[in-house]
Amino acid sequence: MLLSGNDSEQGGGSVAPVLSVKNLSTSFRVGDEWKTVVRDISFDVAPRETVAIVGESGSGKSVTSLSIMRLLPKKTSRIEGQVFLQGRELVSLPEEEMRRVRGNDISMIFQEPMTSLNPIFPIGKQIAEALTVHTDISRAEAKAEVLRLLEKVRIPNAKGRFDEYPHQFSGGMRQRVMIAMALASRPKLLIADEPTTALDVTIQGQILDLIKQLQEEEGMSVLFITHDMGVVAEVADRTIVMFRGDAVETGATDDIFHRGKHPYTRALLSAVPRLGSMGERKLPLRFPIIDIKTGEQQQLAEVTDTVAKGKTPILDVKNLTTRFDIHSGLLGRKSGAVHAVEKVSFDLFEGETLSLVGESGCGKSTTGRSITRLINPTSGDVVLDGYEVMKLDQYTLRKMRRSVQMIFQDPFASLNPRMSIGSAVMEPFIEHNLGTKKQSRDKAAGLLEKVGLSPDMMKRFPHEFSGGQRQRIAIARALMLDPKVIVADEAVSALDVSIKAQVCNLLLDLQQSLKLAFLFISHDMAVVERVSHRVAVMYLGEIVEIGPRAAVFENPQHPYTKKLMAAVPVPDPSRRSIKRNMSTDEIKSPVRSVDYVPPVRQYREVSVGHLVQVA
Amino acid sequence: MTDATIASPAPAIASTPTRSAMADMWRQFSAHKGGVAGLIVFVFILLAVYVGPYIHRVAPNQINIRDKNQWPSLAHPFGTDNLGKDMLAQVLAGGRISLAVGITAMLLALFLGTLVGVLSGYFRRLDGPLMRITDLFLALPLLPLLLVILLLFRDTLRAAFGPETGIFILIVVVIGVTSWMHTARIVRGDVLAIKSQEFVLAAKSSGMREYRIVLKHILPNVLSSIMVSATLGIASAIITESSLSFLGLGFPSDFPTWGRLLFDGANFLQLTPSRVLWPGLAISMTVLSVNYMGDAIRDALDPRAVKR
Amino acid sequence: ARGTDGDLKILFWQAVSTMNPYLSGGTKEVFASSIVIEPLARTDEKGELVPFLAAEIPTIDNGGLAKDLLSLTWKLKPDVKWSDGTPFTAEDVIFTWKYCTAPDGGCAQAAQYEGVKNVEAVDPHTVKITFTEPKPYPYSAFVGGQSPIIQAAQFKDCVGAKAPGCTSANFGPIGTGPFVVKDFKPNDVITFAANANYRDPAKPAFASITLKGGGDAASAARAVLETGEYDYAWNTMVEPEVLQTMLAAGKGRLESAFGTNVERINLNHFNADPSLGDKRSTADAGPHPSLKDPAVRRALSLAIDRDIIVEAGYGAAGKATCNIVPAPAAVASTKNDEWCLKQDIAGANKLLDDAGWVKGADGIRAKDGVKLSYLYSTSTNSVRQATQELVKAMWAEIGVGAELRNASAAVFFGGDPASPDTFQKFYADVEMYTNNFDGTDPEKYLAEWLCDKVPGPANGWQGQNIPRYCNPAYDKLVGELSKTADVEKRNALSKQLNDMLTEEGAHIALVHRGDLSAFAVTLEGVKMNSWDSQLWNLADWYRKK
Amino acid sequence: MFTYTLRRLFFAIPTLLIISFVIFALLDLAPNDPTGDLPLTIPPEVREQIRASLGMDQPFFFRYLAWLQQFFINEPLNILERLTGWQFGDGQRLRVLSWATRSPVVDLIVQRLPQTLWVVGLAYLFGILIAIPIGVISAYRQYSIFDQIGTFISMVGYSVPTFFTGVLLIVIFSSYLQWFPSVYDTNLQVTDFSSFVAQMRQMALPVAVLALYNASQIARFVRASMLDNLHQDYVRTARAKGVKEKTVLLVHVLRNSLIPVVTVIALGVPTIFSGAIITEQIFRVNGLGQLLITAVQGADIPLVQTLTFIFAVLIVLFNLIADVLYGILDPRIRYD
Ligand SMILES: Nc1ncnc2c1ncn2[C@@H]1O[C@H](COP(=O)(O)OP(=O)(O)OP(=O)(O)O)[C@@H](O)[C@H]1O
Ligand SMILES: Nc1ncnc2c1ncn2[C@@H]1O[C@H](COP(=O)(O)OP(=O)(O)OP(=O)(O)O)[C@@H](O)[C@H]1O
Ligand SMILES: [Mg+2]
Ligand SMILES: [Mg+2]
Repeated sequence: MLLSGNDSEQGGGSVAPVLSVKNLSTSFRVGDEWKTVVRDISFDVAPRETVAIVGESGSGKSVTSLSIMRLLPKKTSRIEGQVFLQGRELVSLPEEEMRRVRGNDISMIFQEPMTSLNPIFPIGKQIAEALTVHTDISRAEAKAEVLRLLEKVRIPNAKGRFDEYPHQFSGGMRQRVMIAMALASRPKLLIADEPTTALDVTIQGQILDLIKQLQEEEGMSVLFITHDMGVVAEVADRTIVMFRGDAVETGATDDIFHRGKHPYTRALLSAVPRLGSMGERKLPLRFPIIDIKTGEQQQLAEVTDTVAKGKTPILDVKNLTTRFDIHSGLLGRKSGAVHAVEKVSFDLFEGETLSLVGESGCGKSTTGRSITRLINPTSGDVVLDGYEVMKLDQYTLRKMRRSVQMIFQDPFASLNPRMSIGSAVMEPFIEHNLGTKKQSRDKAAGLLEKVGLSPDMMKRFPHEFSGGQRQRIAIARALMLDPKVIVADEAVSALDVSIKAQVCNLLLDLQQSLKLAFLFISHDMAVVERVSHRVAVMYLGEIVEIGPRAAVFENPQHPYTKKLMAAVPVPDPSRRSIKRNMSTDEIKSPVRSVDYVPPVRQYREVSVGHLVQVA
Repeated sequence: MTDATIASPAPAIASTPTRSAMADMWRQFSAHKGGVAGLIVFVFILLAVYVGPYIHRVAPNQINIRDKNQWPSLAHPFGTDNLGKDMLAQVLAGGRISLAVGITAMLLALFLGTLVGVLSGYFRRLDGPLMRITDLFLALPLLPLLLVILLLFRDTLRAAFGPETGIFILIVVVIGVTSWMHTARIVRGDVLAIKSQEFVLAAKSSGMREYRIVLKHILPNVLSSIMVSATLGIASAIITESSLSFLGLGFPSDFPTWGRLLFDGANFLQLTPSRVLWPGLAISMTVLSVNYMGDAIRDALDPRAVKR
Repeated sequence: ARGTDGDLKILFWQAVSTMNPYLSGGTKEVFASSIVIEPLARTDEKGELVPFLAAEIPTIDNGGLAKDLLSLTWKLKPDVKWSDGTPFTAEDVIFTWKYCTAPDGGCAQAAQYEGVKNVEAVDPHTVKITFTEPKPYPYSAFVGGQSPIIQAAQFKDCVGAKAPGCTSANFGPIGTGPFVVKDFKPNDVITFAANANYRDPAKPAFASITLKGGGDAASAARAVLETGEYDYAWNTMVEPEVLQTMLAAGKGRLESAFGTNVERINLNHFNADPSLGDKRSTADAGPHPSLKDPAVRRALSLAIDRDIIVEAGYGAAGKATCNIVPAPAAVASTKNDEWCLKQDIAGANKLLDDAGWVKGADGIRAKDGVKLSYLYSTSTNSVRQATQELVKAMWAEIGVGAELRNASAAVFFGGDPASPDTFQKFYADVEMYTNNFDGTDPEKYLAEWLCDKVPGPANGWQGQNIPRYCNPAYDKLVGELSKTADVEKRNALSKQLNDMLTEEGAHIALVHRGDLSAFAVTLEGVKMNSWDSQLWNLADWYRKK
Repeated sequence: MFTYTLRRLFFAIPTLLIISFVIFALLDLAPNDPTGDLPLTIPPEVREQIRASLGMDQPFFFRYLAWLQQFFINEPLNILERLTGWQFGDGQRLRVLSWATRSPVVDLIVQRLPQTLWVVGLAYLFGILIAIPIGVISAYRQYSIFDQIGTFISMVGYSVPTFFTGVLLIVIFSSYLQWFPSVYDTNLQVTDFSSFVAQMRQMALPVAVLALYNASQIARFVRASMLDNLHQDYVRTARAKGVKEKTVLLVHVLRNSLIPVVTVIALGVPTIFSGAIITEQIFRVNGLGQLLITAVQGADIPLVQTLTFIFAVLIVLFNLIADVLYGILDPRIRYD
C-alpha cells in the first residue's frame, strides 16, 4: 500500500497541504459490534489540487468524506485518526468550531441529492442559507448571488425556480442545486461525492468547467469522488483508489491510469467502456469480466438477437404529454406549466432495449413515470403488454404493474427507511403471490448476490448502505417479479465500472433468457452504446431523434445529439488540458405560459427506423 | 459467483439465520433500558392487580366504619377511606377495571382513529366525508351524547351480557367512540406527508395493493404519533371512565376504579393523603410504563433511532 | 349603622341564574332574590311566622283570617319604600299575584297561589285574599322566600309570555329589602349595594355584598373555613371529617338548621322487573314480588343503622329519623322511634325467617324462586353513594342483595318521560332521595301518597306518589285533614298519616337532613333558618369588630 | 390552495348545518329536563306550565327551525344594529334565550369570553410555549436526564387529572401558603398596577394547572415527531453548510416535524373556547366551560345548542386552518 508520505511533493510541491488525512479509520455499530468500513487511510490535498477517489461501490469513499466533515451519526459511528485542515486538527475540534469549518472552509456535495435536500424549503432559500450562515449579507444580495449560482449550474429559468421545492426538480437539477449550495460559500476545499452522476454529459462538462474555473480563481482544492474514469482523467491531478475500505493505491492520475499496480486498479481501468468502440455492431455487447487477482480479462459470449420485431410491441406510446401546472399569486391561479413531456411517441418490442438519453431535466424520468401511470399524464395513449394503461381501473392497473417494473433514479428515496432491504426486495414477490416466503427469500438472496451484494445484508436497513449498494438493491427489487418491461431510470449511475459491468451483464443475461424489454434511461453514453438496440434522444420534453443504436451514434443528425456525442469525456488523462467551451449557449426552459400551443412536429426518416425531428 | 466481474472472496455465508421479525423486534426492545423498565413496571402492576387480591385478602367493598380515615398501617397498608374500606384492596380491585377499561378503550380509539386517519389521508375521495364526520364527532357535546347512548343501549346490553360485562362493553365503546378523533386527525396529517414520499410511489409501482402499502409503508412511518396517542389515550380513558360514573353510566358506585378513588379522595387530601397518593401513583405509573414501552417499540421500528 | 361593615362575601356553589324567583324556582334563586325582594311575612328560625312587609300576621284571633277560612286580610306596613323611592302599596301585592298566575307565564311559584280566587286592595295598605274553598292553612301566598312582592311599576310590561324578555328587570328587580342589585352576571357573580331607602335607617350593616357562584361544596367550605376568602358559604354538604379538618384553620364555623328534609328510601310497590318492559312499575306489572310482603319491608328498615349513615355522611347536619314529617316539633311523631331507630339485625332476620325467606348458597334469601335482591338507584352525589354502600352492607347482613345504580341529578329528577332513569318512573326496586315540604304545614305534602297520585303513563309519570303506595284508609284520612281547621286536631291527623306510612313501609325514612352552612368567625347576627331563605335576616348581619 | 380554501369554506356551510341538526336532535333526545333541578316541592302541574312557557311543547322540527332563525338571522341583525345604529324592522326580534337565566345567550357568551380567554387561552399559549422547547430538547437529547425528567413530568402531568391537581394546588398555595386566592374574581378590572398584580395572582393557579396539562400533551407530540426527522439526510446537509445547531433544530427539523404538532394545536384551540370545565369549576373562573356545564346539567337547550354550535364552527374552522397549514408546511401535500 502506498502511503502519502511523498505525495505532497508530487501534488503541490512544497506547499503545505490544505487537507491532510492521517490514518483515518471509521467504524459503524451494526447490531452489537463495531464494523470497520474505512481502514487506516492517509492522503493529502494541496491547494488548487484536485484529488479523485475512485473505487468499488461500497468501498468507503463516501464514509471517508463524511468522516472528514464529521457528519456521521455520533452515536453509531466512530472515527479514529487525524484530519488536518490547513494544519488544524478536525477530529478533536470542538463541535462549535467544527461548525464554522463546515460550509465555510470545506463544502460538500452529497451523493444523493433527493434525500439531501430539505423537502419543505424552497431551493433558493436552501442555497441562500449556505451564504448567510457564514457571511453577513443582505437578503437581496443573497438572492442575487443564488440566482447567479443557479444560472452557473445551468438551471433554466432560475428566477422562476427560486421558490420551487426539491420535489419539483428533476434528479439532475437537484444535483445541480447541491452543487450550487456547496460552491456558494467559495470554500477552500470542496468535497464532491459523485457530483455529476445525474447529469447529462453536456451539463456535466459545464459543471466541471465551473469547478475548474473556481479552482483557478479562488484557489479551491477539490476532493472528487466518482466512478466515471473519463471524469477522473479529465479533472484529477492525483487519484486514490479504494477497495473494500482500504486505499490500495495513491498517485498521480497519469501514473494510476497507465502504470496502475494494484490488480483492482488495472481491472478498473481495463473495464472502462469507451464510446465508439461498438462501431456498426447491431446488437448489444456484454462487458468483459476481469479477474481481480490476475487482472486478466475474458471476453464473454456474444448475445443473440432477442428483439421480437414481428410481434406487436410490448410497449406502445403515442403522443404522451405530461405537464405540471405552475400556480402563482395569492389566488393560486395557474400561471403556466412545465411541459415536461410533450407528444412523445415510441414503441418497444419484447427483448429490446430502448435507451432514452437527453439533457438533464428534459423529461426522461417523467416519461418513465407516466408510462406506468405513477404520474397521471395530461394526454396520450400507452399500450403496455396489451393493457391500455390510461384507461385502467385500480385493479387492472395493479395487475398491469406486474408486467412493468421501475428502477427509480433515486434509490434511497424509493426505499422505505423502516423496512429492511430483505423485506423490501421480497415484498413484490409475496404481494403477487408468486411463491412461498421461502422461495421469495431464496430468490431475493440469489438476486442480491447477482448484483454483488451478500444475502446476509438482508437484515440491514437502507441507510446502512452506500449509494451504489442501494442502487443495486433497487435493481434486485425490480427483477423479483420477472417483469416484461423494466423502466431503468439511471439504474447504474452510482456503480463503479466493475460492478456496472456485472450488473449490465446481468441485465443482458436476463434479456436473453426472459426476453425482457428495457426502457433504459441514462446519461452514461458509453453504457448506452453497449446495451441498447435503439436510442431515443430527448430534448425539452420531446423526442428529437430516435433510431437504431448504430445509426444514432455513428450518424447523429439532430444538433443536440451531435453536441451530446461530442461532450462525452474520454478516460485519457492526456486530454485534460482541452477545454470545452459550451457554457455560452442559453439554457432553454420547458416552462411555458398558459396560452402556449406546442408546435406540430415533423419527423424525417434518415435511414430505416432512424427518425429526426425537423423544424 | 460465476458472472461477477471481479472475482473476489465470496462475501460471507449466505446462511441467514432466519430470525423472524418479531424475534428481532423483541431483541431490539429488550435492549432498550426504558422499554424494559416500563415492561417490568407494567407487568408488576398487572400482577399486583390480578394476583395481589389473592395475597391481600381483604374485600375491597368491605365496610368497616369504625376504622375509617386511617393512615397506612400494617392491617391497611394504604390506609382506609371514610367508610373504613381498605385502600389497598380498593386500589388493586380498581386497577383491574381501570386497566381493562383503559387499555381496551384506548385500543378501540386507536384503531378507529388510525383507520379513519389512514383512510382519509391516503384515499383522497374518502378524505372529505371522513373528516367532516370527524368534525361532527369533535363538535358533539359529550355529556348529552353519553346520556343518549346510555338511554339507548344500557338496558339492551345489560340484558345481552349481564350487568357487569354489559356495562364494561358500554363504557369501552363509549370512551372509544368519543375519543378517536384526535388520533384520526394526527394520523391523517402524517399520512398526507408520508404518502407523497417516493418509496410509497415505488411500492405502488411494484403493484402493491393499497391496503398493503398502507400497512407496510405508511403505518410504520406514522407509528410514533400513534404511540404518543396511545400513551395519552390510556390516561384519558382511565380518567374518563371515572367521570362516566357521575352520569350513572359507569360501573355501580361500589366498584372502585382508580379514577374514582382519586376523585373521591381529592377532598380528603389533607386528612388521609395516602387515599389519593396511591391511585394517583398507580395511574401515573401505568401511563409512564406504557409511555416507555411505546418509546421502545418506536425505537425498535426506527432503524435510525439511537439504540441504547 | 348602615354601610359601615364593608363588603360581605357570599359563596353559593350553585350559581344564581336569575334574580326573579318566579321565573326559576330553584332554591339558590329564591335565596339570592330574598336579599332584594321581600314577602309579607317569613317563617323565622323557630318555624314561626314573623311579619316583614305586613304589619302583623293575620289570624282568626285578630280577625285577619275569616272564620269560614275563605279569606285572609293582610295589613301592610305603612311608609315602606321601594329602593327607587316610590311607595310600596297594595297594588304591588295584587300585581304580584297577577304576575304569577298570568297564563303562559310559566311561573315557577304558581303553587303558592293555588286556591286563591282573588286578591284585592281594601285600601292602599290592606290586601284581601279570597280563596275558592276553605283554607285551613292560608299562609302560602306572599309568605316566605318563594313568593316575595315585586314592584308593579317595574314589571307591568312583563306579564305572561313577555316575562322572560324583561332581562334587566329579572336580573335587577327593584325591592324593599336591605340591598339592591348593582351588577348581575348570571350564573357567576352578583354585587349588591345597601338599599338607601331601607325602612330601618340603621341597617344593613354591610355596605355591599358580593355573591359568587360556581364550584363545588367542598371548595366552597374551604374558601370560608380554611382560606378565609369568603364570609358565608351556603350548603356545605361535605363529609363531616373533611369539614372538621377545615375547621382546624380557625377561620370559620359551621351552623346547621333543620327543616323538613328527609332522606328516604322508597320501596316500589309495583313489580320493576326489566323483562316487563314498559309495564315496569305500573299497575299493569302487578305488585312487587317480594316487597309486597310487609315482613320484608319492615326487615329492610330494621336492618339499617341510621346513626352510622348520619355519622358517615351528614355529621351535624343530619339526625336519624323514621318519619317522613320530621318537623316542626308539633307534627313530628315519635310513635315508631322505639322499634325503628335502632338497628336490629337479629329481629330482621327472624322476621324474614318467619316469613319463609331462606338464605341460598350465595347468602341471598329467596322464596318460591323470588330473590331478595334489589336494584337500588339514586342520584349522583358522593354522600348518597356512600349511604348506598352502607345500606347495601347492612342489608347483606340479613341476606338481602343490592345492585347499586346512580343517575345524574338532572336526569334523575328531570322527569323526562322518555328517560328510564327518572325517580318518577322508578324502574328500580328501591330508590333514595330527599324530599320536603314548604313552610310548616304538611297537609299538601301528605296528600302526595294518595292512590290517584301514583305516577304512570296515564298521567305522564307526573304523579307524586312515587312509592306507588295505595291505601283507601289513608286517602280518607287525608280528606279529613283538609277539612280540619283546628291546629291540635290537624297536628294529630298529620302524625297519624305519617305513622301509617312508616308502619306500612311505604318507604324507609333514613335521615332528617338539616341545612349546613359555613360562616366566617367574624360574621355575627346570623340566624340559620331552614324554613325560609337562609338570608332571611340579612339586614341584621354585621361584622364583629 | 386558495380555491381549495374557498371550496372548503363553502362545504363548511352544509357541514355545519348538519352538525347543528345532529346536536339539536341529540340534545332533544337526551333525558335531561330543565325543571330537573327545581325543588321537589314544585308540583308537576307547575313544571308542565314552565316547560310550556319555554316552548318545549312545540314539535321538535319547529323548535329547530326557530333556533336556526334566531341564531342565523335575528342575532346577526342585532349585532349589526348595535354596531351601526341602524334599525332593521321593529327591532322586536326573538333572540336565542337561555332557559335558565332567560337572558340572551349571546350576551352570556360575551360576558364569559374575557375570563375564558385570559385563563384558558393564556394557559394554552403557555402550554405551547413550554411544550415546544421541551419537546425539541427532549428529542435532541433523547434519554438524557432532561428528557427523562421531562417525560416523567409530562406523563404525570397528563395522567393526573385536573380535578386533583387543582385541589392540590389550592391546598398548598391557597390554604397553607396563602399566596394565591382560590376563588377567581370575575369582577376584577385591571386598571392599575395593583389590580394587575391581583389579576396575575388569581390567574396563577388555574393557568398553571391547565398549562401543565396542555404542555404535557403537545410536548410528547413534538418530541416524537422531532425524533422521526432528526436522523434524516437533509439534517446532515444543513450541518454540512455549517448551520448553527439551534437553527438546524428549530428551522430544519422542527419545521419538518410540525404537521402532527399543528394538528394537535389546531385541535386544541377550539377547546379554549369551550373552556376547561373542571378547572373553571374548581377555581370558579366561571368562563364558557362553566357556562356550558351548568347549561348541560340544567338542560338549558338553547344555551347548549348555541355554545356547541359556535364550538363546532371553531372546530371546522381550525381544522381547515390546519389543513391549509399542512400545505404551507409541506409543499408536497397538495389538495386539488
Ligand atoms: N450507517 C452505516 N452503518 C453501517 N454500515 C454502513 C453505514 N454507512 C455505510 N456503511 C457501509 O460502509 C461501506 C462504505 O460505504 P460508502 O458509502 O462509503 O461507500 P462508497 O464507497 O461511497 O460506495 P458508492 O460508490 O456505492 O457510494 C459500505 O459497505 C456500507 O455498507
Ligand atoms: N412534481 C413536479 N412538479 C413540477 N415540475 C416537475 C415535477 N417533476 C418534474 N418536474 C419538472 O419536469 C421537468 C422534467 O423532469 P424529469 O424529472 O422528467 O427530468 P429528467 O429528464 O429525468 O432529468 P434528469 O436527467 O435530471 O433526472 C423538469 O423541468 C422538472 O423540473
Ligand atoms: Mg458513496
Ligand atoms: Mg430523471
